[in-house]
Amino acid sequence: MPSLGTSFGRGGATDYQQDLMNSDCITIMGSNMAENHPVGFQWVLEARERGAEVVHIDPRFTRTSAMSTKYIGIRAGSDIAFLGGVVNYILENDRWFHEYVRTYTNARVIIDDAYVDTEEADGLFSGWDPEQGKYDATTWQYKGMQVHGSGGSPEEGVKGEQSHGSHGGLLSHGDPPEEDWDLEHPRCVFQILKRHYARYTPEFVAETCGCTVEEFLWYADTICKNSGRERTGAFAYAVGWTQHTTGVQLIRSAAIIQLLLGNMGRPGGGIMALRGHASIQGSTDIPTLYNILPGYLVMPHTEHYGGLQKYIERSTAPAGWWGNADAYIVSLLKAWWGPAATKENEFCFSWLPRIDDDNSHYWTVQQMLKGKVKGYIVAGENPAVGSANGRAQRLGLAQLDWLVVRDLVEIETASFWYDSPEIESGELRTEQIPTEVFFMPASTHLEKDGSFTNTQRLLQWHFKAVEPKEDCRSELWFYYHLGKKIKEKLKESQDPKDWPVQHLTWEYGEQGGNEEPSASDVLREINGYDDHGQLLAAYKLLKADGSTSCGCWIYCGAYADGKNMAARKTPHWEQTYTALEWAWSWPANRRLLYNRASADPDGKAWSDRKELVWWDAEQKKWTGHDTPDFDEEKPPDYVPPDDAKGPDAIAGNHPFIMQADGLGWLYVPQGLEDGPLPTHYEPHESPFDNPLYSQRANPRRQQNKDLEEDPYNPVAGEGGSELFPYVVTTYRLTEHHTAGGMTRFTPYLSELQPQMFVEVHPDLARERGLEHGGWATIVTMRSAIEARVLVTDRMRPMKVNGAVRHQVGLPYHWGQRGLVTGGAANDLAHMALDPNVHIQEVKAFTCDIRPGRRPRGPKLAQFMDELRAEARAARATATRHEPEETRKT
Amino acid sequence: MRKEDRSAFLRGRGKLKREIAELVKSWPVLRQLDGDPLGLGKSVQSNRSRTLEPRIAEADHVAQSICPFCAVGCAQLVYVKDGAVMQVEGDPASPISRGRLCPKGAATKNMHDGPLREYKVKYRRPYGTEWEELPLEQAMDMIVDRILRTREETWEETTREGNPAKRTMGIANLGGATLDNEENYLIKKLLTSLGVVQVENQARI
Amino acid sequence: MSTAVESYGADAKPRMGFFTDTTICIGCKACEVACKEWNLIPEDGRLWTGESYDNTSALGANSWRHVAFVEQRKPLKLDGEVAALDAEPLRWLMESDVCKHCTHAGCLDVCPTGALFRTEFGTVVVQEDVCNGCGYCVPACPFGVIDKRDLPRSPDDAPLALPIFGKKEDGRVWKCTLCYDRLKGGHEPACAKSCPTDSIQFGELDELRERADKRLEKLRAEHWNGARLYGNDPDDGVGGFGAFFLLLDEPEVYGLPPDPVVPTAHLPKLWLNTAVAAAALLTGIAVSFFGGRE
Amino acid sequence: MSITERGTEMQSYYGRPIVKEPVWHPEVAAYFFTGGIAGTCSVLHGIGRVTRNEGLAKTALYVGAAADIASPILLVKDLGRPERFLNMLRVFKVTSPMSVGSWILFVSGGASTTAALLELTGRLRPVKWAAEVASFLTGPPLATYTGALVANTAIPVWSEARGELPWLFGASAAASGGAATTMFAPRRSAGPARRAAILGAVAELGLTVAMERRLGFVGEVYYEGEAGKYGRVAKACTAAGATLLAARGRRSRVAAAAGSALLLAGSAALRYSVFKAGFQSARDPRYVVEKQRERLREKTR
Repeated sequence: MPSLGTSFGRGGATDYQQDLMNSDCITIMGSNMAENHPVGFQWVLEARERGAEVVHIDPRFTRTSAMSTKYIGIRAGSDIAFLGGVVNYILENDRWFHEYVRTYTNARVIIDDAYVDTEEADGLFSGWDPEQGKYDATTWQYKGMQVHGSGGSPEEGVKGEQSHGSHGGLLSHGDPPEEDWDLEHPRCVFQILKRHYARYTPEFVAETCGCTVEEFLWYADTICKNSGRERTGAFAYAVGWTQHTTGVQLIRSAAIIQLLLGNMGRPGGGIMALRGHASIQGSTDIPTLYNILPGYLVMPHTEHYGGLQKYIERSTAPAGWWGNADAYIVSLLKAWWGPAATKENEFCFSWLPRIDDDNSHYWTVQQMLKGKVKGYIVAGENPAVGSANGRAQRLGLAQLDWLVVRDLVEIETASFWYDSPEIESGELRTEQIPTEVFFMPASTHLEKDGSFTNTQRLLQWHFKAVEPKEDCRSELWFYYHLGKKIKEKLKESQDPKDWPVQHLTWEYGEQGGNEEPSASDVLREINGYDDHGQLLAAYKLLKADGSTSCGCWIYCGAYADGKNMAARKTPHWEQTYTALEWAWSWPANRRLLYNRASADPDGKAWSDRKELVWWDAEQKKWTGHDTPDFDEEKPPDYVPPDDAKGPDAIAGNHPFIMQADGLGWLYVPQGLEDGPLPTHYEPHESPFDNPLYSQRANPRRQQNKDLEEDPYNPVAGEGGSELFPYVVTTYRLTEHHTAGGMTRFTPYLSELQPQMFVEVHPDLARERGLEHGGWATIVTMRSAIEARVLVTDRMRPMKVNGAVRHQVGLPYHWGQRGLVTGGAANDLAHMALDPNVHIQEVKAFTCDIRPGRRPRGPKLAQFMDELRAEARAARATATRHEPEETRKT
Repeated sequence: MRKEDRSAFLRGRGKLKREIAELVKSWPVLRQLDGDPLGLGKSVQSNRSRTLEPRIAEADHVAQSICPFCAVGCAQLVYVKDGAVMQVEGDPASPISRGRLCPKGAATKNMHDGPLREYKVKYRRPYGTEWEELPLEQAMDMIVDRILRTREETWEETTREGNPAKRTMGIANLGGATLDNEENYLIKKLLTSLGVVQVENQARI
Repeated sequence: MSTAVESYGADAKPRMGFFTDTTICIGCKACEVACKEWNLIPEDGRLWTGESYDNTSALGANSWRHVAFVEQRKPLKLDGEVAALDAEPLRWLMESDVCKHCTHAGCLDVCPTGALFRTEFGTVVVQEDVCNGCGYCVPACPFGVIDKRDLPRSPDDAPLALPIFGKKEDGRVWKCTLCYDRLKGGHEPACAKSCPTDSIQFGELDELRERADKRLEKLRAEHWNGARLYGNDPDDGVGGFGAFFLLLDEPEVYGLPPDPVVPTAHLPKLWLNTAVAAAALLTGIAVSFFGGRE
Repeated sequence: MSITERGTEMQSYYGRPIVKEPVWHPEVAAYFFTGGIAGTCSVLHGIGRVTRNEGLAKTALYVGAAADIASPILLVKDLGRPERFLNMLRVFKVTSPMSVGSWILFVSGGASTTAALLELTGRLRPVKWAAEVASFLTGPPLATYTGALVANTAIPVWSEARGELPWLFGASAAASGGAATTMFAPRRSAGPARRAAILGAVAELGLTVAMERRLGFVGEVYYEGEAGKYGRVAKACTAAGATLLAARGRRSRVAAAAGSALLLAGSAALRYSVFKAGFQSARDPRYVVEKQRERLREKTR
């Protein structure tokens, strides 16, 4: 999560769920927490019952809104405008937490003279290259400092998720070179921020977002009132923020607010990222992601092809905990290649494959459509329903040579070749699809040992309860035996490309009749060993000389002293409220990140009410209710010597220890693709013009302009935009889970939400002749699906720029199969992406809605062809050009 | 009648008598006389009700688990009897969930034993119109063959510019956010060693 | 009228019940599912109703918890700065309904077999090994809770003794048992245990009533629109509920009767009336004997 | 209308019923009918014996016994678990008209059929005598308790008619029991049965009208649907049967038979009408809500 990573240092939720009860004001935005995290929501209600304000800001009035003390309706995709308005309010009204901002953030840092803001360049930051469609971030840097990048193309820097948001400039010690502690220098971050958001007035917010000025002012005042020494406010968000072409910047907006109000690192404060899957945090920490290695180490890039030393130089920050990146990567290589990894051969670093800028999921789909990806293994995911543009997904699957689907039930991804909308419409014919399909029944979590990392970075072990039946096997079994068989096959090979597999360490104890590999053995390897074969206790002990091995440095300590810390189940009533003895969280079992900031610069709690971690002057150490997220013995007045490196270069009053300067970044000079500050852009598909700039949408968003399977609706200012006049937003319901593989095949859940439906406001129903309980067809350039109509005031029409506009709500759980079936909302979505994380924009795009059921069989294909032709013809009459396409800044 | 038979008969008769007496005594109409004249309470309680126990009392063992749905991370207790799951409910010890579960977590057993759960490998040959059966071991061998074949066919030692690549772009892997850390670790480790870089999961989605 | 708990003598336990506080119900339906899982209740149909998010619709033999959803153009709170901001007020009421375990329970009173009984915890439970499916309890419940299960018998049920009657269904009545078996083992009921926000609170009824009074006081001070307790009054028509509620609107909006009365409240008079009618019948017929045989 | 508007205005939960419809099958209505005949016949038989109207007494005994045999069969057939019919005698609950009724039916039915059997075989006179007494004493309650049974529910149209229903069922029992005996009794001894039938019919008509009036809006269901249809049939048949019996029943065997048949049909239709009215009343939550709101208003007044 580069937004949190670049702002604070780590890409994880900064808080733990229970801590929400300590909050005085919880803003839930981009999340429907009550519906999608019901059990976590108990802590929000605890806070509400203690008198906290709970504000839900969302396009839809949901079960979360119903439980909040105040709901504010805004139009989908206008969140940055709203939050930017809050930033402006804080700055204009002097509501920021002076001491916190001055000491703990980079507000005082002076930025390069060449930096040009979007406010001066009509929606583009300096460094825009229209040919490449990218920014050169050089001018965004701290004044007087070089971009910290290397290899062939310094302009690339290290970016996004890869960077873990930790790479500051080349600082020689803890303080950035040029600062103005009075925050008055015109080019200091604080003043840049002021100018950047000056136009985000309450009136602008109301007109752009569709709320009222009064509501906005009430909210802005409320969160300011509930911040400061005595009080704290928290944010909770989920994919309602991430699934936008501006997703990362959206979260950044909250980071800026929380830093300005001094809410980071403090009880009841922070930003709670609510993840949607059992181990989505875990699958990022130990990534099944193309661009990173375990522990957010960078995957080597084809353009940065130096050896290990180059790689380390590029990954190592001169200050902060990323200063030890060499130890992390070498220990990982030792974990993977064991004795084969030696100092002489650079620990087999050259064996790592190289990536390009984007080899992400949606890129893969395009490669499938081009026939370049031939084999696909899908384990516990259902892209045919769960990914944007389902039709493109399924057409891609039909181009494969072979496909392996591992799941509990026969999901749409496994059955696309005989049961899909494309088979129905005749676009695909079973007997002409070459794909060889293996469906492999999977084990449930009850049938295997292992650990999930939950939304608060907590590793929790689950013990196997029963043996899997028949052919059901865990993923652990599948990949382990796959590896074993492959190693056996390649045993004799002399081909250098087979060396990495031949030497891969692959020794895990086998248990039971199924020869299930031991998950504990795997976790031990992840935790790491020293050269005596002893399990390591903490990542501090990792070395760069090859004497330690560790599969994921941030998980080092999860098996400290031979004990599975993730399996600790000490009841909460036997410990304090931070419950440090329940399971284990990274890093180092700290529950509330950056908690050094819960104390003032001198190390004393800001107030009794909000004490968490403080400096004990007598014992000369940091202590408190949580594990201090700071060097335990580093006093608050510590000033790093000039030659200090790594963690030692962080000052005693700089709480963000992963950052190269130890500060919270209001302004992000590097690590992001689309600018150092969040700016309001319209969604990729929007019926509105950008009220601020002629640059309509995020210029850096990823589009697939030439991909026939991913056509876009005409947008505001283009011919044919009236064909898709409504904003559609997709979401989950409490009763189902994501693409439905685990729920719409489950009787007790299927009966609770048995059918696909669409939510519309009564005015829209009237406008389009939709009848409550009847059918409607929702169409985009991608596809048309049908749904039952639920006419409800909970879908509010929005008054935007003076005109009333409607929004359409679509849950996305259904598909062709299961006990309950229905149109897949993702079939309507496009594959334009956020540039930092390659996430699709399914929370705001455009559509049309018509009464009645969709055309069936071949008529559907015909209907879509006609619609696309009509829209293309209309667009040809009036095409729109954005600054992004022509102007270099 | 022989003596033994006779005494057995008498014993049997005695037993029968006692049983009848029991039956009469257990007749709720008579028990009503004993402090429950309206017949609303104890007098009408059946033997089954009187000796009722929660069925989890019969569990062979209880496994501590974690809910597999969203990322709140609720703790679960899994009661097992005769190798089958008999009940899944919240674990009160958890500081996060305090024993509570949402409808999805509460339906864990229903999902685990769902009517549409698959237990056998299914195989569709190229251009095939039907699923076919395939032994697990054979399926594994076939998948291994395909991975190695495709890797061989699509191997990129260098990029077009001549930079090292050491990878295959012909194979992709999707999934992970619903899996265990240990599983993700083996996926990333194995596929990276094979040069497969398109390893992705729901974090992207 | 007797509640029959005293028939347990020293074995009687404090009366247990539910306090369902709808102001913290998030409408997640965990209670419905947890109940079904524990009590092995069959599926109840997959019909989409369009009635907000409620597709369960009512309590019945196969739904012992039912979450009601009501969307309203009404403010959640009547006063305060937030209320003033809402030009178009909107609220979404959610309430998990359940058997009320009445102090004077219609179902229990009318059951002719003693299948329904008052447990030592003061709850009202159907004994599935006794019920013969006469169905009298169904219309006798003022809340429409208990119902007959018209689904096939489970395979381990005893075969029919009288095949000529040709019944194939389960045929018995079912409703919430307040997890009688769990209570006996010292566990709390499945729904209350799962409830993510503790909207369903389980405990000793006396204690729950006190808690509810305090809660109502707090809500009134916070200007909650329409906050009221329902079923907490021991002097109401059913002698107070064992499972009572805190609502935000009239009971009927949630599908609850505004003034439920146990049918047997009228029974003494009704018996007398019936006896007089019987005597009148006797008299009438006797009178008919005057006037000869022809 | 949006679901929100509906939620704002609604007076009951999406118009869904508050009380459950009964789960009884038509067998139960049929039993109300046969039970009524059996009860009346026990009385006719008893007084017939005392007044030495042997023809009437024997006919009433056999007709009653036949009704008594049919009754439990109908009831057991309606059970969800017919194999557990004996559980009806597991308890004796004064709070349950069905429990009390089961015991009455057990005693009365057992007594009448025993008496009829002994009458046929001419054996065990003292036992027969005892059975006859038992049957006579339990006859009237057998005929009226079913009214209490339906009145003792939460169904508005039944519960609110708790004043009338035992009487109505008693009257209807007299009409049908009298009619059934009239039909089979020798003409010369049928007088009391015929008069009982006429008397019962008149009372039935009067009570029906009175009940419908007094029920007010809750009684609407008697003018609608099946309850209305069968109610009209009941009134017509009963009125016609009574008139026919009164006018020509004494002299004409055919008229007596036809009149009796009409009364039987009327009585059966009445039970079915009342039975169905309960279902219709349960279906519409308005009856529950408005009636109770009315009551609450009165309480606060």
